[in-house]
Amino acid sequence: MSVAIEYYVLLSMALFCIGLFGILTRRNALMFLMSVEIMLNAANINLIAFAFYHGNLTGQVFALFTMALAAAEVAVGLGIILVLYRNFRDVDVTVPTTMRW
Amino acid sequence: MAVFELPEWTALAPALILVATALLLFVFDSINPRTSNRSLLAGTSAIGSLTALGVAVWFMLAGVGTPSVDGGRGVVELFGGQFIVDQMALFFMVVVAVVTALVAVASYDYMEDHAYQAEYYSLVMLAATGMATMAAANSLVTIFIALELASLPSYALVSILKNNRGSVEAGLKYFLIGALSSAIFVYGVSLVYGATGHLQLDAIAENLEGAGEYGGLLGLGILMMIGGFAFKTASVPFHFWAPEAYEGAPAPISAFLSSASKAAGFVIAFRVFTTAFPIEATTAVIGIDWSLAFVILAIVTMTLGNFAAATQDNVKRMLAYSSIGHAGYALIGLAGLSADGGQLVMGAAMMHLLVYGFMNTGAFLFVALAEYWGVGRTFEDYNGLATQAPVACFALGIFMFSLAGIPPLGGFFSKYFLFVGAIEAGMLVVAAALVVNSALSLYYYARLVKAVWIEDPVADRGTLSQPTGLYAAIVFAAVLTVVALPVFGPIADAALDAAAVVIG
Amino acid sequence: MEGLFDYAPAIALFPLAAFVIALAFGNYLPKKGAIPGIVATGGSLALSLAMLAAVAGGEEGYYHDTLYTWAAGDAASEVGPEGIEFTFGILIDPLAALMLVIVSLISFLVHVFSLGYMNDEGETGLPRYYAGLGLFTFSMLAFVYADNLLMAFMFFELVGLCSFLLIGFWFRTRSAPSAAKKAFLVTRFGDYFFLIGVIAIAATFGTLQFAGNDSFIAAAEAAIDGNEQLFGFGAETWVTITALLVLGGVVGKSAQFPLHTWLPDAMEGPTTVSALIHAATMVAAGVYLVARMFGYYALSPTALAIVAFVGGFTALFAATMGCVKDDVKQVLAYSTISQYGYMMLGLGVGGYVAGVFHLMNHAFFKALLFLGAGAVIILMHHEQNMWKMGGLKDKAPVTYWTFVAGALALAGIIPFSGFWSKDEILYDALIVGLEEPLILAAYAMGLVAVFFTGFYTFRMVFLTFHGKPRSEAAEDPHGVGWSIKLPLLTLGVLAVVAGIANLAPVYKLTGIELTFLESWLEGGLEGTTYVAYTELLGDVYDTGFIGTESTTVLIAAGLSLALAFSGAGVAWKLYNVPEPVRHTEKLGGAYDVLRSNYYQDEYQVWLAEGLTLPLARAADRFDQTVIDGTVDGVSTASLFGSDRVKRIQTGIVTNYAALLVTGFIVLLIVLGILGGWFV
Amino acid sequence: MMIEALIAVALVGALVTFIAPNRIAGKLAFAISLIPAALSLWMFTVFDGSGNALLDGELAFESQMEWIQLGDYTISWFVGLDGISLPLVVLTTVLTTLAIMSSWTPIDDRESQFYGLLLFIEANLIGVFTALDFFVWFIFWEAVLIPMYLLIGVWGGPRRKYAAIKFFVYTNVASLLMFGAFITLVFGLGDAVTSFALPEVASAMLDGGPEGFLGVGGSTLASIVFVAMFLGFAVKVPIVPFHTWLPDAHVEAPTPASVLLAGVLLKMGTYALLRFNFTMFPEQVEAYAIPIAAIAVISVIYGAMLALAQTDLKRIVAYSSVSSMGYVILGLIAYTQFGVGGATFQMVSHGLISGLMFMAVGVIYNATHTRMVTDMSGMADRMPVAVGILVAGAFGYMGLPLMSGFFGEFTIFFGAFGAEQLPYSELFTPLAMFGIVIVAGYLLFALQRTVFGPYHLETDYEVGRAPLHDVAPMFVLLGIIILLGVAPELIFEMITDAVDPILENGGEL
Repeated sequence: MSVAIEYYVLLSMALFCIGLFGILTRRNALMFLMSVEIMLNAANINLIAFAFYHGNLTGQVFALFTMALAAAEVAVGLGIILVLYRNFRDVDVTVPTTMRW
Repeated sequence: MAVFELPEWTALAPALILVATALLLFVFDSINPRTSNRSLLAGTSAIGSLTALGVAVWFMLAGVGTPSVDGGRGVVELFGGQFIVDQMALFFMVVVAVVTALVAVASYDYMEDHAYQAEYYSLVMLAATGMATMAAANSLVTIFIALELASLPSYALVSILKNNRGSVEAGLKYFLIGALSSAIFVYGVSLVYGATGHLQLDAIAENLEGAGEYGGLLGLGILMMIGGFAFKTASVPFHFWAPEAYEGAPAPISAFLSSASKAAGFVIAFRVFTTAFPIEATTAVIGIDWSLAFVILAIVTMTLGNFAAATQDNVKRMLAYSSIGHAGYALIGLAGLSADGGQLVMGAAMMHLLVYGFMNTGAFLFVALAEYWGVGRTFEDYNGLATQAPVACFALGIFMFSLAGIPPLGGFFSKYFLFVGAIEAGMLVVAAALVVNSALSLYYYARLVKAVWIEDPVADRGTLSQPTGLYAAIVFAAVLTVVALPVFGPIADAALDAAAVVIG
Repeated sequence: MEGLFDYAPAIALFPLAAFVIALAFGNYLPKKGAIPGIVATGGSLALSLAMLAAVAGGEEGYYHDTLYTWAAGDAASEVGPEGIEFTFGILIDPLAALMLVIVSLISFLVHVFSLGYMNDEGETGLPRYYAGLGLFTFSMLAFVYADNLLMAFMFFELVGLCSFLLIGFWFRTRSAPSAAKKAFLVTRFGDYFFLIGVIAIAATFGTLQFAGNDSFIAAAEAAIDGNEQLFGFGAETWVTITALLVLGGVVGKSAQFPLHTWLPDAMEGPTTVSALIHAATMVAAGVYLVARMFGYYALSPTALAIVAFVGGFTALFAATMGCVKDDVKQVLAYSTISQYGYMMLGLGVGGYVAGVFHLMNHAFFKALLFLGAGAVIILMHHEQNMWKMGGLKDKAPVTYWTFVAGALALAGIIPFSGFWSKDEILYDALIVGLEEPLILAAYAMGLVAVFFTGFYTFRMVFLTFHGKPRSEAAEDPHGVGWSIKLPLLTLGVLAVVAGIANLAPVYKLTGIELTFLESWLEGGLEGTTYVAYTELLGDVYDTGFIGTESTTVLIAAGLSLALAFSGAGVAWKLYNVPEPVRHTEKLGGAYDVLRSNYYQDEYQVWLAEGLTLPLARAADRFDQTVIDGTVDGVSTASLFGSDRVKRIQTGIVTNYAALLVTGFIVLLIVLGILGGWFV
Repeated sequence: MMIEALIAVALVGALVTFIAPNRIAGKLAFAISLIPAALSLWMFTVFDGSGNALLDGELAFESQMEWIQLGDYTISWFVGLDGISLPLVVLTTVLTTLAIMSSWTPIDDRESQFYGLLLFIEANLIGVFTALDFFVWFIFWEAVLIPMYLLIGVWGGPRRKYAAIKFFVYTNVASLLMFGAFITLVFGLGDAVTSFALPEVASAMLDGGPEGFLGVGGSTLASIVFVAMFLGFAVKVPIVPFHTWLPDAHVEAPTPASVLLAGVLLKMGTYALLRFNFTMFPEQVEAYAIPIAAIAVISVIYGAMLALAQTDLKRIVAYSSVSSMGYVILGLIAYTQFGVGGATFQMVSHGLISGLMFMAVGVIYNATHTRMVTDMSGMADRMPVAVGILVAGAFGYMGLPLMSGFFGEFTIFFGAFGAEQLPYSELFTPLAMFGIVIVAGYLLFALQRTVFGPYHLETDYEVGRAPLHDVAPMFVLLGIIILLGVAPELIFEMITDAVDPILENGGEL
């Protein structure tokens, strides 16, 4: 009747890894943020797929919450990237290294 | 005590009071965003958090959350088990409220020149609300929401000094690692949900057996959730944000994050792992005792934290690493859980987090005071401060020795009870690591004491003012740290009872 | 008379009081503390004489009482009672009574002499001096009538302290403190063995009493009779071992070879101190101790033989060194060592009476000689080199004649006191030696030493008093007062007549009962009398005669007299000339050896400074580098590790993410493998 | 409640002194310290306890109160005195009073803090010697570290920071080891104990011992714990090779801190050894007799040899403490009444004598500002009284009869020589006794070079007579030393009374 649950999980895992790859390779703060969003959405896929699989709505509801929170997170994140740019004249996340060791 | 006359939802009163305070501050903010009536703002925050503290203590004394068999009023479950108010929840609400109150009072002076005061205080109160909610959250949904409610304002608070590169950098790093961690956490949640079909903790526990075929999936999910907690508690390997965030953030915020936020991180870890993943049942499914993960994390975390702290030049950064080290100590509370108990070790971890709330906050507030004075940030800059500010330095001595676990200070009992717990749980390796780390920590804590009390002052630094708020907060924290020792009986009782209830 | 014994503690306590008074108030007193000292020692002397009379006149003939329990407790001894009590008690038997008189008399005379020697010479620090003398007298007297070995040891140590303090009296010089240190250290080395002996005896027999039925001597006898095993040894072997351990203290204190080196150096102290401590009394403590526990030594032939041999060897050894000394006090010091060697020889061959007799005589004549030397030093304006003296005979007749009396006694010229006792010792040694080759060797050494004794004694007399003055000081000597002459005269008389106390040869030849001392020592507690010792010795030594007893007596006396005279004669020939010269070059290489005291000092100093000190420094270096280095190394390594660990935090947030993920994956792999998730 | 009063007076006194003006702090602290001193002396006279505190003895001034319930275990405030602890408490109070007086001259900076810390130490030391619950005891045990760290660190010599941190960390690590071992033991005892009260643990230990823990069998566990605790205490004592913190701490510490450090702090280690290892583990004591005796002998001889190599007066006395503590260990391992009793006596005696020595060295330092043997000679010429006492103290250290040191050493040697518990005791004892020769060697060397000889001083200071308040404490100490040397039964009787029950369980009585 439908796609087996394993494929959803594989998809979400692939998405998660893509996001992770982005985080590890991208130096632009915005790209970093977007990669995180991809990872969150990977989780959302899981949640919805499993909700379907288990036959309860909990997962779907949670996915909604996740989306809302992701939005809030992006809002805060953009704010921080803004002040980052103001202070460092760049949105490269590897630039601010005044504190280390 | 008229608890029963109140509706059940009032059991969340401490958190509600905190959120109400936050909203009140928003009202102030919207009326006059540039208000510099610091007394009103800090006062409101302090009163709000103290009220929350009072209510939480009152609830504890009144027996809310104490099982009826022990003569209490029973654990309060709200919203279909999404929230639970038991002794552990109240215990951690106390921790959060105390720290918040101290931070609010200290910020009165520290944030003196800040433009948007009300916004700052309301963010603090919102974060506190998040942490208090974490203490009571009993479902992965509420946990995640509370976590984010605590985290998002924290990101903003860390980078609130918008023209300070350190603050911004700290905020950025905190945020990026935080976002990554919460993504991992949510993914973990989704896997757990996939394996069990539930997000409510008790329900997860009940459906563990059904997850048999997804053992690996569940294990991965659990591990990813551990990642989320590790981020919140600044444990290895999710600790990377901590040194920078604590160093760059305004010192009261560092105190807030390293004490309250860490405690909140632990309370959800405690709750999730005791309620949702009881060891025996979980081990049957995932094939391995998850406490092993915490054993590894505890050892690595305390070792890394203490070793990295030992040679720091910057006091605040030293405290940051020490905070990581203490996360490692508290992790013993989870590492020591076993099928046949662990009440002692977990209770000890809770005691430690409480006392840590006083002493670590106090220590960071001293740094705040030093930053307020503008004496500099390194150990050398602190040299000989005792001759000019004996009271504050006396308090600093108390915080340092207490952090090192030297009697007659509060930190002694909690640290040694952890030690006792580790031995009881048979974790001799952890106990040995504790000994080694404790020795090292003695070195760097003593180093700070040496700087302020033993070294001669560097160049003339002029007279140092005595900001009322900071002083009051520091002295209060010091008094709490000292008094904690003689009154440790009730503290231990509360923590152990709380642990007993959760562990069941 | 018996009630008098209740006052016995006062004998020692008088000088203690003098010590306290002199120390606390000496500076404010006329004569700076001398008066209390004289009064106290006078009181002690009077009481001692009374004790002597009481012992002589009493029915029991002794006094033994435990005064005070120092400590008591349970201790399992090898044989003997379960518990042990360490007590202070007084034992006044004939031997102790005699010694009390000697000590208090000489101490009294020295105090008087000090008025002239110290006060009149304007010394500073006199309260310290008199306090030292008082403390010494107290300790010595308490040692003498101690009724147990531990108490004896304690006061034995205390006299060592006083010796240290008094030798170092002139502490502002470099030599005196060094000599004081050496004296204490060397004797301490001996006392180390002594203390082991005390402890071993206490642990073996559960008692340390000298006399009575519960004495360790009686217990040891019983153990030997019962063939007990003590600490894994046969009883007799163990008694020998412990006796030799105690002998360590004796050898140290009585300056016997090889621990004699401190005594010549001790002459750095005031001459009065040398007279009192380093000639007449303290040095005698060792020999006295052997006499005190003679019953114990008598149980072990080996121990006795060793005592005898050490004594004989020391007698000769020291006498030879005395022959080449230039300093009058050095000569006397070596002669003291030598004479104590005789006493040890006497006791070792079982001549208990002879040994005690010589102890008494020596105390008189050696104190006399030292005080005489002190008088000479005053005469000579503090010059001690004999080569700068000469011709004092006419200028100081009292000093001269008393000194000569002492010298004759020392050289063993009949009929002066020294002859009688020394002859008796040699006779006792001879009769035993005829049966025991080792003892014969000891006897031979003692006999040869007689020649050297005669030689150095008269070399000293002639160089000092005869001939022409060889320095300005000698031409114009400083006068001496009554406080100096009085003690000299007293001791001079004693040196001449004391021999009457025991004219054993006369008795042996004629049968006339002139052996007063022998019969005196026959009294006392059962087991500590001469009679008891004689019985014991019967088992130990066989004796033989050359011909009959009388011929043996005559041969022995004749030999020693002849040697003494020839020694004196050689000295007469060489040095009784107006302008004596050194004859040392004739000795050739032997001179260097003698002059250097057989390199005894050198090797002992080497042991201390050449061996122990470098060893200590090596230990220190080891401690600093290896042991402490390990401690510091742990800290350094930790801090180095710390420095490495914190480098993980690179400051670049992308690295953090990578490390975070890596860490997470590592954890995942570990747990996954353990949990079997990847299967 | 007398013990609480003692501690409270000292604690409150510490606080009062801390906020008092510098000018009067010294006198004020002295006055305050007289109260516990007098109180403890009064307790000494009315002492009516008997037996051993851990072994069903009659405690004097006992008081007990529940404090914390930790799982199945109760932690109680539990204090009391027996014949072992009382002399040490009196030693503490008296020595503190005298140390305070001896600080008047050398301490001229931040006085109120200094004296406050001294009183704080006193409170903790009293606690260590009176506490009978492990946690209470451990609190006091560890709390001593803070004031001592600061005393060394703030008022110490040139290398004070190094010395202070070394002392602090080293002894703390040892304490952690010991703590862990003891807790393991308590868990190993299983249901037999329900509290950390030492008497309870002791009786459980003697009543069959541990049943095992973490798969380790009972007797093995007991052995491991015994060794671990011994090592833990060995640092505090200190026993070679864990002694290297001591000379550094002593040399750098200000004189009064040295007095307390050598006088009382070192006794914490030996006291704890007696209370824990030698009371609770008779079988292990027997099993490990030879290695422990060997360590004791090595400590004596090696410590003495190290002292011989030093040229700093304080270092000499410091190393000699290592040596003296070796005697104490030897006495303990003898496990006879005289051995253990003598060891306890020696703790008191060494406290007095080393205190006296440090004070005397301190007085010389005050005047000359140097402690190097090579820098001075002939001090007796300028400060006869102080030097006289120094010489007396030195002879006390060498074990001169009629001073307390001799009694302690003699009883230890006697107790050890015939000890049946200890194989080869008749060899170990003479070996250790050789220490009395070496001690004479280095002390006499030092005396000869510093106080005797012609007057000479390398530093530019005018040396005069020491003030009365410098000399008076030394007189008092000397008086006590002689009193105890002449009449040791004053405390030896109560000590043996408390020691006997220990030996009934395993030693030789």
